[in-house]
Amino acid sequence: MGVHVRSTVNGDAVEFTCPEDEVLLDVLRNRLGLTGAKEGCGTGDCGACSVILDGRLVCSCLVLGAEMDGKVVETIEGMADGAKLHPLQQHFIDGAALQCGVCTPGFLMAADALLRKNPDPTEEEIRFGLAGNLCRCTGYDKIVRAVQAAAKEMRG
Amino acid sequence: MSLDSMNPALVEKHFKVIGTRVARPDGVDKVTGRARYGADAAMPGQLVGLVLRSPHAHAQIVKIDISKAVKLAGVKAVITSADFPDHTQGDRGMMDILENCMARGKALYDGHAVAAVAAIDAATARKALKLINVTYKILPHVTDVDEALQIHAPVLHPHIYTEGLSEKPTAASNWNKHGEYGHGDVDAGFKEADMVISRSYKTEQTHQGYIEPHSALASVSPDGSAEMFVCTQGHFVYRNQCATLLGLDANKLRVTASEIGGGFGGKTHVWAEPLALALSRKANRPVKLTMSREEVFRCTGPTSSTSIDVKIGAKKDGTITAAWAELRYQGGCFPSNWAELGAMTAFACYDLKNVKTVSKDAVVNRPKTAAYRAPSAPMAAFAVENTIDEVAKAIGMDPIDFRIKNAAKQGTKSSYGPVYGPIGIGPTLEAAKNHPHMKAPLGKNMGRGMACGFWFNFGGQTCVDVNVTPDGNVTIAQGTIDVGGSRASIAMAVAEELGVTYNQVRSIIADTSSLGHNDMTDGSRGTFSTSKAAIFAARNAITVLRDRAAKIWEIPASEVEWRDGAAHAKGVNHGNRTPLSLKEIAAQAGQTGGPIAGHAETVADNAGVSFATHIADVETDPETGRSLIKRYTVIQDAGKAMHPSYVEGQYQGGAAQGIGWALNEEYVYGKDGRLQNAAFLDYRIPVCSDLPFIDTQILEIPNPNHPYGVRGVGETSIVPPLAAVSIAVTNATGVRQTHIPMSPPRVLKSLKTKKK
Amino acid sequence: MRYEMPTTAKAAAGLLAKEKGRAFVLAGGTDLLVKMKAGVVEPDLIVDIKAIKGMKDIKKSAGGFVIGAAVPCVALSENAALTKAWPGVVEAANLIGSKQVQGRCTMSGNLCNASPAADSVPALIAAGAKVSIISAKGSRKVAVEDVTTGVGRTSLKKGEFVTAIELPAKKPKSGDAYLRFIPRTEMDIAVVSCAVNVSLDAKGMITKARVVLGAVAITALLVKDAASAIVGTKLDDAAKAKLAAACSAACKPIDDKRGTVEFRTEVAGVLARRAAEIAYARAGGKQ
Amino acid sequence: MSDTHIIHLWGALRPLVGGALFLTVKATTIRGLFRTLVELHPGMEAHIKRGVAVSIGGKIYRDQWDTPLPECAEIYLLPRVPGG
Repeated sequence: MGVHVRSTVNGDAVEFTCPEDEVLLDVLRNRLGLTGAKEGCGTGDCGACSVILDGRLVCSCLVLGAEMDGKVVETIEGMADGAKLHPLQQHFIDGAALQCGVCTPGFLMAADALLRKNPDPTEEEIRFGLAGNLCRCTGYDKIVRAVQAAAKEMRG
Repeated sequence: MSLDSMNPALVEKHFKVIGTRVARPDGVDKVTGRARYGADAAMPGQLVGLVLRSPHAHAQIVKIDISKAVKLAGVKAVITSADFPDHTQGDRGMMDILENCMARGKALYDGHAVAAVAAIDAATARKALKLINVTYKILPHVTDVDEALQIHAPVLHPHIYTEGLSEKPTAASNWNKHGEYGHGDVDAGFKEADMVISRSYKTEQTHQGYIEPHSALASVSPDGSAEMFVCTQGHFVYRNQCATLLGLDANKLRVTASEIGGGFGGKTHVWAEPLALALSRKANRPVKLTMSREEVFRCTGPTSSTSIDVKIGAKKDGTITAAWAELRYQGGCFPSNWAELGAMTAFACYDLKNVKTVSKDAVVNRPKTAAYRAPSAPMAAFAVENTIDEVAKAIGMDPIDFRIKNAAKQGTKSSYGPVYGPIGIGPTLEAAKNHPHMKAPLGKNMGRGMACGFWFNFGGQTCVDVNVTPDGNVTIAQGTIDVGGSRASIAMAVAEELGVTYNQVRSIIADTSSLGHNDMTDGSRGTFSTSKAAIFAARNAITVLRDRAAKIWEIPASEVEWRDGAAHAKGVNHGNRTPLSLKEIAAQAGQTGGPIAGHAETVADNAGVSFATHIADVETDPETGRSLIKRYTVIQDAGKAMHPSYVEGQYQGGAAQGIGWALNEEYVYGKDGRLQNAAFLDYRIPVCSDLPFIDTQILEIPNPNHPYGVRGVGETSIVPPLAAVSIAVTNATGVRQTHIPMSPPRVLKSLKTKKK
Repeated sequence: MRYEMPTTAKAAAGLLAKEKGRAFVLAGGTDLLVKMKAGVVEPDLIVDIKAIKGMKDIKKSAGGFVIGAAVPCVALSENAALTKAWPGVVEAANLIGSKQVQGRCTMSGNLCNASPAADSVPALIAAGAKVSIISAKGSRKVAVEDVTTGVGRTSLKKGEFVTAIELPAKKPKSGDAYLRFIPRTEMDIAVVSCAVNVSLDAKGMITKARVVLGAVAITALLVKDAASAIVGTKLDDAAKAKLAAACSAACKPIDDKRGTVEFRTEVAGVLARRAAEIAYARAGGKQ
Repeated sequence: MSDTHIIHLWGALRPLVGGALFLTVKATTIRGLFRTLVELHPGMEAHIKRGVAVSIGGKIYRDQWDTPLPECAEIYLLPRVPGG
């Protein structure tokens, strides 16, 4: 029993065997030791498990590990360039865009996906772009501002 | 100088670190995915724990047959209430907690735990749950607070006789507590009034909605020692409660707090933690028990649903002559005093000659409720502030002027009894009146509402260790959980006190075996009380540092003073010595008496009450009843804002939660007593596109009860939004909104009454 | 449970036909995996169709658009020609769930999940879309409105699965629109929804219309009376009022956690009117 | 100097003392106050164990039982408030 899978996670070739019904989130967390993606709901309603799969933002709780063969996955653990934080990460810290921080990895992945597609989003585009990620602490104010600040910096 | 005596001069002092916006020490870990939350840890050989829960709202548990589950390969333990002998020694409150963790004889709500398993993996554990055969005898149930108080309602507990009545009731009922507050003569007051308004209000049950589900990783050894890694607002409290419930010695149960993914009161009680420990003890292996989101909604502690009647009378000149309210709150399936708290807070913003509140607390077949950020106050404020608004309009006065005229002030006898010292409601109202938001034009279908809120705040037991490292840096061990950035604030306080930079100071959350007892992070006490203890600990460390410098210089310690991060010799004989820095003293610690540290324990009583005023602009679609928040402003007194960004964050977060509650969040129970919407899909917390930027105005009126003038800020911000938003919708639609949440079907229906 | 990822539609159909237990097709998986998580379904076989050639393609021809069954909804909005021709359909598909869900979910899945509240289904019916269905025995085409037969039930037989959705070519002077009501601004399931597709003559008179309601009955409702109410008009106020009344009259909703009968019935008419205004403007050349 | 204080009771405590709104108690600290209250009204013990806060001149004390009761201070007993 189990599916043998080869994929690329944060640039590293990985191999794992997982049960057919195991979701990518559990593969990342329990088999690959990447616990940055969180399970807030398990049903695609909170975005805390967001990762980028073949260039598209997805909830890793709604993808099977079995589907990962040959796929490229980006997670929060691969966002910084070594010791240098991604501008989004730096602005989240500087702008106090996190309180408890459990939604933060998902927000950062979603914001990253948004800015890749739209480097100069309006406030409304940011708010709708991040609507799949729930935050209960901040009221989103400082999150939106941090994304605006990072986008500005990234546009140079 | 006694450590407890406050120096008012400090409040005025010029701070170097306090008030800046430094980066939090856990920031990098949290943006890189390194931070470890409840479900992120693992122990060698750990099992997966899962809980079997009652599908019935109220049922006798006739029999639980676990024999098939026990025999399933891979199952290592199955537990029921039989595995929890009563160690509570007659403590009814602890017994209720135990019974809530695992049903004893009766399931009291949909989701009540009846058994739990530990197995080698989740699939096996799920199979095992299906093999447990529970025979229920279904009993009639009640989930509505007003129905529960009816004389013919099904009674949950035969031992509950209403407390607080002058005559003991002759029969058990769901009405567990009666309370009364107030002063003066309300009947006489209403006779004096030119205008009297009476209204009834309802609010539905909401959940704290933290994004991280509860998770505990427990390991109990055969020798009785145990450890647990858990997300909690108070690991010492969890340690104490779990030790009591399982009959363990507290010193042998070491609890390490994970990073916590939100709590807001929902992680102040144990739920699954005793089950994880009991499973581990029985299986003799570590057990990880993580709740699903559905379990979080069905089986943890949401807040009360309520039913409130308010009556307020006023003269044409705007003087309130009398105010009365009856507040009925359900506390879930065990006794509580949430209505009583609501009764205390209801009129706390106002200076009233005649005031009376009556509270009725009830039990219903819903989960045991927990605190939710200023518990009970938002619902009471919703009912009272709407009535205030209506009275003001009825006598033709601007609602904000009406509030200013009647606002409580220093010397006012509060509606809950005591006379106020200096308080901040007046300044928040004046700031609101002068805020540009109040003068901004409104668009079509828009309305503006403003409302006030009050919360007590408290301090509690706290201790802090400050240690100087041999290289001259500083570590802090604090025992209060950091939910929103308090490690940064605590390090700022110690840096300020020692006169060193923020980067030289680092704070961590110590485990329960490394520090004395600390109360939970609740009641807006985290930063207030921990910074107080940290300041005292730093002062104790300074005493040691002065002593060490004196030894190095071979002069009396009384001739050494500490300023700007260094010891300075004072007096004519020593004045020319070069100051000794923290680093230089630390380097010689071994030769001057050993490690350098300061420790302090405090009970931070007299935290000081807190007030806020909020302004909301709402657009309501008259054809669909949907309301959108277009602009929102929070004005609140923070005392001294240690880290302004985090204070703003508390204001914004509380407002957002209150907005969600006002518009869409609610527990929906079916006729069968089962929760219909135990998921984020249909329990609708605000998403990013639902909200505008939330403007904040921090008033810094120094709190005389803290060395730096700090006041707790975490909770009050959730008190006014239900009222402010509902008054805004009322103004947008022309129909008084009396039922929270103002979901579109409810609002559209209310508009029908207008057309008629 | 077995997981199979065949590379031909024939092989997929064969796997589905042969399976004695419960077999499910996996495209985006955003409904299936949620049901598995809740324990509502326990598949014996999952057939992932994403490796089958053409399943992830959007093909444009003179006859219209062929959208492979595994095309994620977000890809629809990235196709400029499709977005120009069928803005209502593309908007509907991109209202499903979050950005994360849109990166996975498919219109075919939305259809076959057979929820009365499916967002893309009313828009597809209004557009006159058809689905291609394949089985080991061959293939067939049916109108979208003939696929869903009840809550969670479709007319697909064992061994059949949808390979593509076909949208007709856009007619000149026509336009479509889809609106749904949700309490929040995002992340909700439609409480009630409406799709409208209209064609105009040179003078701006509506010559053809299709009006479809969602979430007010066990399946999406194609409301002929509503279409009749606006055909032959320039969508004046009287026509809009008749349209709204016809839509409200057609509703057969339920009371549930998301809304009441009264609310759904009333708001169906409101949405129909608003969606018709958008569709009419689009047909007239306004975006 | 007088160590006799008027102690105001909240509604739920009044039935325990025959309906009185306040009591006159001799005590110099919160601890002494609670000791005396239990001696006079044993029914109070359960409440005090569960948690009673004391407002002294408007300042609310929950834990610090050695807090002195100043002369002429306004003293209220209040429920111990939980927080979120």
